[in-house]
Amino acid sequence: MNAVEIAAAVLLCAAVALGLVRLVIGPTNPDRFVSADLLSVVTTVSLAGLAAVFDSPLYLDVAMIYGVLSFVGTVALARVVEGNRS
Amino acid sequence: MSLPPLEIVLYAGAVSLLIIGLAGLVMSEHLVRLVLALGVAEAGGNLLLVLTGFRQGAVAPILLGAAPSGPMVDPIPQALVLTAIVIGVGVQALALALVLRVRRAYGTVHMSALRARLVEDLDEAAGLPPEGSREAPGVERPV
Amino acid sequence: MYWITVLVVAVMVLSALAVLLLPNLLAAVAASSVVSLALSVVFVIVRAPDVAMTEAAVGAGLSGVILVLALRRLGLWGLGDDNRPQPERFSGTGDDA
Amino acid sequence: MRNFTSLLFAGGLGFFLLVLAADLPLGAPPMLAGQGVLAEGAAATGAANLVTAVVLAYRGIDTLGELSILFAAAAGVGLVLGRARRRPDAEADPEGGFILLAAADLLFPLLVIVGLYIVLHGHLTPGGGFQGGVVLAAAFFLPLLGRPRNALDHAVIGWIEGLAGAVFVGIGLWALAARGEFLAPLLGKGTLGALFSAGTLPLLYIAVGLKVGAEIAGLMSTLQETEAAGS
Repeated sequence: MNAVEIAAAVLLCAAVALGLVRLVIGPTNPDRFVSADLLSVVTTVSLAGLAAVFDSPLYLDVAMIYGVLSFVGTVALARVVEGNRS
Repeated sequence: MSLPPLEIVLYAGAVSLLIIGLAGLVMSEHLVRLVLALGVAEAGGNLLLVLTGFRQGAVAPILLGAAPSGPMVDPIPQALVLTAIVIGVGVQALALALVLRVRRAYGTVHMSALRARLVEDLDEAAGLPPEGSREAPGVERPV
Repeated sequence: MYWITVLVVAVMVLSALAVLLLPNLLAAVAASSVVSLALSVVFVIVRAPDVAMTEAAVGAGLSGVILVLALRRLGLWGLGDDNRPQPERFSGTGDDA
Repeated sequence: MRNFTSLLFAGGLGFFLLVLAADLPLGAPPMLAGQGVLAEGAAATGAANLVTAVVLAYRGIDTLGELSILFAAAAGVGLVLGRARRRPDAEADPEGGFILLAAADLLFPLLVIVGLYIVLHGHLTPGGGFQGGVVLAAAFFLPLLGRPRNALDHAVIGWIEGLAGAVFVGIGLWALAARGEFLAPLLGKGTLGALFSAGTLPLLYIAVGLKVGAEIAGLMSTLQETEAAGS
């Protein structure tokens, strides 16, 4: 790993830590869902970063699937919260 | 202080997932949380299986170009886990459907209330007077 | 690479604990999706891209959707901190929620 | 008390597993079967993705069994929940907002393309029928989240599912007739890494993808429809 990758890893770790704090202490449910969504975006980026670290394009497919499907999961959660409120 | 090798870290993570899941299976009070705990335990088991084929410095078992560059990890546990994950979703969906059905039949999804109701039903089926289970709910009744 | 692995495993185990300990069931579902997301990164680290992709598809999209639909149908919203009692449609229970 | 014994049980099991870890050959070379697959799998099946080679060529009949388990689970969900009983006076969910509707319309073709790519390249890159099937199911389920009044046609889903299963078994029987083994690889191997290679494996994976996608879409649709009717 070179310096750029290490810097990216440190930043991503910080993002994960902050998201995890919000997931656990989040006072309301929407806070937790937003933090889960944030964590899935961070995961997508870190999967792409792992593909760069491993120097192999194979892992990019995983990041693509994650990025596309996390939207569906988040939308389902959001719809449920919305339906609960109305 | 020497750090544990990478395999031990991963193995410890898998084992702790398995333990957390099993503890949740035994201790959870709500049926949906039981299903969640089952998923966690299943994730630990899957990771454990994949770890048996892992070794450091190996590449993924997918050929890019002609010759593989260096050693590869074992593809057979990966193939096993691939099917196990998909089956896990089916099991989870079926378990949730059963939880919904239990809710429809008994009106509750809490373990203790459900257990009391089941004991009452068993008593009624066995022709025992229902007072016993109400007065001493903790006592095991002969089934 | 070593410390990244340690961090991802730690996130995975912590959110698995959160699945069991969070009082709110919807929050537990969110935590379980975080478990499977960290697990997918771990699968990439152990060089299993196929399994990682399956776990990503299942954990990100499918499992959460199924759990949330079932929870919505159960109607057991509160279950803990922000509890709001639901009208009980079943007779003779009273022990619920 | 019960929690205490449970924790004791869990802790004991954890200790047992950790002790077991001390003797595990972690990081050792693969088992003999794995070594064999790594050495000869690509030449024997023509698939660049050795996991696909194991799933469809070496353990094809296991995959068939797994498909039947998934079918049983989906059928069990339908059976346990009963048919969708949408009362005419039932108050349906409101439609999604503009963002959800627009995103669903925009993402639908993208999801279908990604799913088909994952299914079709299952023998070359990571992915395959299971993952692609899940993506396809999500593609067809996403519009339902935005417009809850619409519903998937369960008859069409059943036809797709049955047809895909029949294709899978049919390819297996064809191999039985031609080569004397159920689900033996057929057709030319092609060049390693080309899209049209690996004989019947891509066809099998397309069947798996359609079947898994139809089953999971039907499953989610069942859960959502009956939910709208109230429990």
